[in-house]
Amino acid sequence: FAQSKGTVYYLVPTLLDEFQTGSVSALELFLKQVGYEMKTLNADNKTDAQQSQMNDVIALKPKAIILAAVDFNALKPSVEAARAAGIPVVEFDRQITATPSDFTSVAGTVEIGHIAADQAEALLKAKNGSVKGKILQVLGDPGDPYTLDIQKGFEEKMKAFPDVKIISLPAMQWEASNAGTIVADQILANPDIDLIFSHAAHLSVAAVASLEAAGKRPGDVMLMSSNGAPVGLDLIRKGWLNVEVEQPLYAQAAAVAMFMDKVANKQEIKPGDYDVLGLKSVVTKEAWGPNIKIPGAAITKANVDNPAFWGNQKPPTDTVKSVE
Amino acid sequence: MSPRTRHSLELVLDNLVWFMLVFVLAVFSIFIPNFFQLGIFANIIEASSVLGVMSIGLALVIIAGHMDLSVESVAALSAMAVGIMFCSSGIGLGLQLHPDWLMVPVSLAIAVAVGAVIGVANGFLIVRLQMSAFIITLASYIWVRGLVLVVSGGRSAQDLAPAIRWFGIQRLAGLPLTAWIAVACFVVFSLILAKTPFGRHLVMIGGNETATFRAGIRVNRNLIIAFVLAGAIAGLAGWLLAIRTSGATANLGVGLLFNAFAAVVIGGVSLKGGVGTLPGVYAGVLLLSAINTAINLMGLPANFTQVIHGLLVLAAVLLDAFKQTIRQRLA
Amino acid sequence: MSPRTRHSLELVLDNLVWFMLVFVLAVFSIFIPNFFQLGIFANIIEASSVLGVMSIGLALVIIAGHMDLSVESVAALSAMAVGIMFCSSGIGLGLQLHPDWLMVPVSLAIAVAVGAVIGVANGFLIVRLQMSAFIITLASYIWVRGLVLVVSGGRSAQDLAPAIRWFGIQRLAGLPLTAWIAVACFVVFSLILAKTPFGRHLVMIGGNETATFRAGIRVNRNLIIAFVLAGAIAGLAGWLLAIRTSGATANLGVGLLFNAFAAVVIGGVSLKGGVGTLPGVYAGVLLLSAINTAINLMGLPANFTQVIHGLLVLAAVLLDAFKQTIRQRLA
Amino acid sequence: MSEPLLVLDNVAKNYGAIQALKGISFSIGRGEVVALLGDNGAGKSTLVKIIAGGLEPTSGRMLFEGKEFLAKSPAEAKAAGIETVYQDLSLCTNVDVVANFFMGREITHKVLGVPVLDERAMEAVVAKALANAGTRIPSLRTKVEHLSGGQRQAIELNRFVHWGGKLVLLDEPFAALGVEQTRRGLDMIRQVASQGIGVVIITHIMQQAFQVADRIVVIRQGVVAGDVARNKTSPDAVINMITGETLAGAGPAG
Amino acid sequence: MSEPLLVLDNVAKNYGAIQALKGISFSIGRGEVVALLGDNGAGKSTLVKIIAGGLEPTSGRMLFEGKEFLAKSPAEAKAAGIETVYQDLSLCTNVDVVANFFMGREITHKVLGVPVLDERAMEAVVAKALANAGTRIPSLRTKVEHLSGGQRQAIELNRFVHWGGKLVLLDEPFAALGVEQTRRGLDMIRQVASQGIGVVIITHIMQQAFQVADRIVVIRQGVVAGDVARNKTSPDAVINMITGETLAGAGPAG
Ligand SMILES: Nc1ncnc2c1ncn2[C@@H]1O[C@H](COP(=O)(O)OP(=O)(O)OP(=O)(O)O)[C@@H](O)[C@H]1O
Ligand SMILES: Nc1ncnc2c1ncn2[C@@H]1O[C@H](COP(=O)(O)OP(=O)(O)OP(=O)(O)O)[C@@H](O)[C@H]1O
Ligand SMILES: [Mg+2]
Ligand SMILES: [Mg+2]
Repeated sequence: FAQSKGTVYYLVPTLLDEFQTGSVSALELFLKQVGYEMKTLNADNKTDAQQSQMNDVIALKPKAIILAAVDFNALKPSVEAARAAGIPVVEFDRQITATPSDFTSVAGTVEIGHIAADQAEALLKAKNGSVKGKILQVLGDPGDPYTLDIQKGFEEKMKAFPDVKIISLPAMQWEASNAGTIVADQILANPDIDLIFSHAAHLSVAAVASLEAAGKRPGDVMLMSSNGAPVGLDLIRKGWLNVEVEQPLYAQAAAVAMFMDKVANKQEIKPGDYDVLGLKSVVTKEAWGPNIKIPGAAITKANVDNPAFWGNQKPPTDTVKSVE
Repeated sequence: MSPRTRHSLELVLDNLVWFMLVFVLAVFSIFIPNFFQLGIFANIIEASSVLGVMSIGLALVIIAGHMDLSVESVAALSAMAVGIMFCSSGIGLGLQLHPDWLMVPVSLAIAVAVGAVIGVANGFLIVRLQMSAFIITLASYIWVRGLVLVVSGGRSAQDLAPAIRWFGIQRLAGLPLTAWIAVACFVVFSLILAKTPFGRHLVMIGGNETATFRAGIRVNRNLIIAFVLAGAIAGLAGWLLAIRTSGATANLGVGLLFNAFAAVVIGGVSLKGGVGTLPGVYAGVLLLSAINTAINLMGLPANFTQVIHGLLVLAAVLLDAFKQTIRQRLA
Repeated sequence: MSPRTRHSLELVLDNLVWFMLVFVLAVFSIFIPNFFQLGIFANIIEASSVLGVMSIGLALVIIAGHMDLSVESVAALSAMAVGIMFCSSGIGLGLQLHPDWLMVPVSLAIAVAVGAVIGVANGFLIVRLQMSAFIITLASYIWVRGLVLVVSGGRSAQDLAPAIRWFGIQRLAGLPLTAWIAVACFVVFSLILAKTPFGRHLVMIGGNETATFRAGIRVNRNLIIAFVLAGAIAGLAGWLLAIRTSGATANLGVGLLFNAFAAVVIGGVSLKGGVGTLPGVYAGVLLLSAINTAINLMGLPANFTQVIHGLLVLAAVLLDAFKQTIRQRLA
Repeated sequence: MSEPLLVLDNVAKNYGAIQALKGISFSIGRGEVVALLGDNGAGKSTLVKIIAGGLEPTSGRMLFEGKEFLAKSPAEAKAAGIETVYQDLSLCTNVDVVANFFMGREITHKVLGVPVLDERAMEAVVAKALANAGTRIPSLRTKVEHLSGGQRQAIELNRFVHWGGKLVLLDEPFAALGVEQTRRGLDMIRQVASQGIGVVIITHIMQQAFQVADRIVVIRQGVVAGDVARNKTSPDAVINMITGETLAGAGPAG
Repeated sequence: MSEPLLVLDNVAKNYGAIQALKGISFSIGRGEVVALLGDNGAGKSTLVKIIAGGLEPTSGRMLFEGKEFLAKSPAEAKAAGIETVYQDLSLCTNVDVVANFFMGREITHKVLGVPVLDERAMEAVVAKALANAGTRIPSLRTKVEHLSGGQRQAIELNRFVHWGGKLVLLDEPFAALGVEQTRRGLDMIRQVASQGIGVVIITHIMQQAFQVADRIVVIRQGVVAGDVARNKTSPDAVINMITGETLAGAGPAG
């Protein structure tokens, strides 16, 4: 990667969450490999702040804008404005279906919920013989569509099992100690909780702390969380966490890099199967433009050390190449 | 020193925040690439319109010696109300009115009404039950935002009816109409505060409530009006927010409250009440907006931005500290 | 009415918030399944320890007539400092000291020191430059949280050294040591505020700063001490927070500030300064914590929790309104 | 004299356990100047506040112009024609002299139907009023917080003259006034009274009382200790009424 | 008399454009009582605040006990032995009488090395002081906000006696005091002076001045208009000095 092909802006919704922080470094790494500079703007989970950032960035005329929207669809007008100004927009991690964009690379939050449901099914069966029992679902902020989608996916699949009772409580603003309090209270109110499903690994950390304080040992209560952050993997190694539903951060980022040339030069992206860091991924033409879907994976004690998981903080050594 | 120089100096001090604004803009224009262009200045004003309108209402109650923490949530609720009714996708119901332009007054009325209602609730509890405005409006801040979650189910509405969106797109002298609305609000309320008995009474109530009460001013009535105004104006801010977003999200406007307070205080309004003017507040709003834009353009590592932001706000305020020292000199 | 009944009534009124607490607990115990058990009450106290400690510092500066919005971020920074040093995974460096218990005083010292330093900064700017405490500490609130982002890179640390975690796990009379630490703080600072010249001076400064200045009290010195205390105590709160979550995340403690203010005001501290006692504040803290726990146990749809929370806080406050009316009767 | 302007009938006021007023009864006629004297803490200001609508009496009744009367708020009292100058000055120090003088009664002229403050007209009035009172003030646009004690009291004292009314209550209006200003103030009170306005004036200075009052009412520890026409008594006699014999047991009373 | 206690040499003070003091020069001897008289807005309080360290003079110098002196803060002035009673009372109305009386000088006893307030001891002292002053206060534990104007002033006036010092500045200390309390106050001042303490007292009541003062200093519009021994002048003469001829041009100046 000799001379720079230009600057790309990444609008990240927040940095208070390890997945997002990870995405910044991953995107930066891969884009560099295909010859792009990347600058990042943090919206602090404020939709209106992100809109201002879009307006300002448009004034800077970058090669492209990578947008991880604070709210999936609220940025529609800004996206339209950017593309009207001739700046291609890539949706990263958070899908925008309301308006066309030049490329979309997401794991699919609803799908994460589905995978989680499959795992929960297996865990409960293993523990109670059949799929029944109590699940405490610790959501993120109830105003955040990201957590709501996971909940949607999880619950629509769990509907199949009537004798599974799900208690859902929100950890306001994704704050860890809120999750801790919820677990501490629920474990007393419903001592028969079989599984705790937190929508982010850092919430599981606080949950574990509360369990510990309540005198529980690893394994007494099953835990599961989503997004595959390093903390989650550590908890698996310690035996506290049974499953971590990983979001393929590296692959998602790599995909963006692979197609950046095409996006920047406004060439069309062909549907079909692509190999992204060894993960088989599908590009489809959707109403909102070319869309690559990369399957998420379930991390358990068995495969926890697989370096492909971004949670292991081992960026892939093989460099990505632009798709010709 | 000669009376004239003294006089002009007093003038500068009284409007220091405006000079700060000019100063800051100059500095940014010099040191930040791409900052100095009309588009950016337009952005600064455009981005400040919601915050600006909201700050007006907040400033009014603070000058009257109280405060209203609920404005942020109220704006969000109004935005959500408008969004749900007049958005065509997401959780929007896509309500249609004919002729189209009818949607403008209707949506506006709804937004303002929502705000006014909550303002009445706040005002009543605070004035009649003599509760601390802080705690009452803090509660509102929480439950009103909660209400937004309830009505929206945490989901969002998009595609606001074009007739309403028009205000956000149509430009006049380079600025979208929403910005002009904010400016108009500042002009109107500045006049009300400075030139009408009502405004005068608010200031005096903020200065010495007992005195005004003894003088036969209907303090309670004035205060309730102030809270209703704050709510209604917040509603208007919400309407603008909805236009800007072309819809509404459950956590829309989160964080505006702190900026509004910062703007009001930087603008020279005393939280003890009785002191402050609205033009100053607008300068404060623009100052904060300028800082935000500057940070967006500086392109520094994302996790440093917040520190920078805080320190810049601090710097802006510190400039204000000179005021005191210079005044000392004068005296 | 007879002096004795009057006297006892006065007593009730002066400690109303405690009676409110009892009342609320009773109501919850009756209507919420599983609420009435020792474990839950223990949880309420345990969960309130961080908020409680933080509220002490906040109450001190408010009683002295100022305020400190930075406590939340300060606590987060201290927690992060402790986390980074003494956590063994995540971004933790897993620092080891021998003997193990040495890590307790060291980590505590670090947490408190971090807080104190920021307290000094706040106090100095506010007192020496005579700036509004609100705006200065608002800036700190922003840049300190920013600093957390910078040092953590947005990542988190977990697995706090067992020697430190011990305080969160080891129980005494059913309560974890962290809770006892909070209680101890309240006792100590209540005494300081009520019985020492320093405390007396803070109250009087809050009541009439000019008067105390004229009386030769070193106002500036006292105020700076108050801010340093607020910072240091927030640091302690951060230490407890780190223990509670066995580590630190970048957004740790977000939202605590509003609860702290609510607790302080519900506890009977006037934001105008000069009025309030710490036991009252502790009652306020427990009240909020009880409400939180109740909501966790009610099992209502997630997006309703916030409305309920806001309305319950409001209700709690409204009870307080009776105080006024009854006092009227008495007079 | 015709039926009295204001009749107090056994008015009492408790602050919690403290009985500030134990039952006060006396009356004020039209155009009559009554000097209300009494020791510190006797209850004078409390009584004034009750008449002026700032405080609710614990018991007792009042007749104003023959009709049952109880002002729920100062606004009501003002509406009924009762003007009050309070002991603890009630000025808004954050605004200027003019604004304070016209507090709550601003002169306005309509602009497009909106009432707008007429600063010039107001300033003229204030300038005239203060000139008559012999009070020098650097500028009528200076904030009151920058004025001297006497200057502040002058503003408050001269407000009421401008508004007249039927009954005027003056709680130690001269406490901070200079010699000349006090003299003019006393003259002014006589003029006001001569217009048939009733005046109640509280003071601790005997000559002032004897100079201006028609009748002297003394309150001691919440009860009327004397009510005599000025020309039927002497300063020393009044002073004895004020202090009474109780002073032996001075100092904190339970 | 030996070298004077305090010498003011051409002290001037401007508030922005306003010249409050145009150059004041006079001196106060040990054990001497100086009555500082002057019209409203003459500059008396300003002068007091300058001596007491509350205000910085624009120009001029002061000698205290022969040494160059300029208090940067009230604390410094107090340390030097200057006690002040301000015209606008400076009490913390949110705490009780005792706390106010001992503001900044609380009596404490050590408990484990920590200074702890000795409420009983303090209460006893206050009770005694107020009894001597003849002021009745319902309870020393009532908050000052619940006290009458005179009761408040009594607290403030009696504080200084308790602390003595070398020079005492009293800015209209009797304005709100009752007859008896004022009498006792005047006696007290004489006692204080007899202990060799210098006293400056500001008042608008001639007899008070002539009753207590050794010397009378008159300030008019920021300059010394007269400085005479009491026994060499008369109230009328002094009043003329105070008002001067300028009163023709009364009303808003500047
Ligand atoms: N708000 C209050 N609460 C409790 N007690 C009060 C209150 N206001 C006044 N008092 C008490 O009532 C008594 C009468 O007070 P008031 O102010 O009427 O006295 P006064 O005659 O005006 O005295 P002064 O001549 O000093 O002004 C005093 O003992 C005072 O302590
Ligand atoms: N802080 C201030 N800013 C501006 N002008 C002031 C300030 N304080 C006082 N003045 C002006 O200075 C002059 C003197 O004020 P000062 O209080 O010394 O008068 P005084 O002699 O004490 O009058 P009084 O007998 O009424 O107390 C007055 O004209 C007043 O308006
Ligand atoms: Mg009185
Ligand atoms: Mg004076």
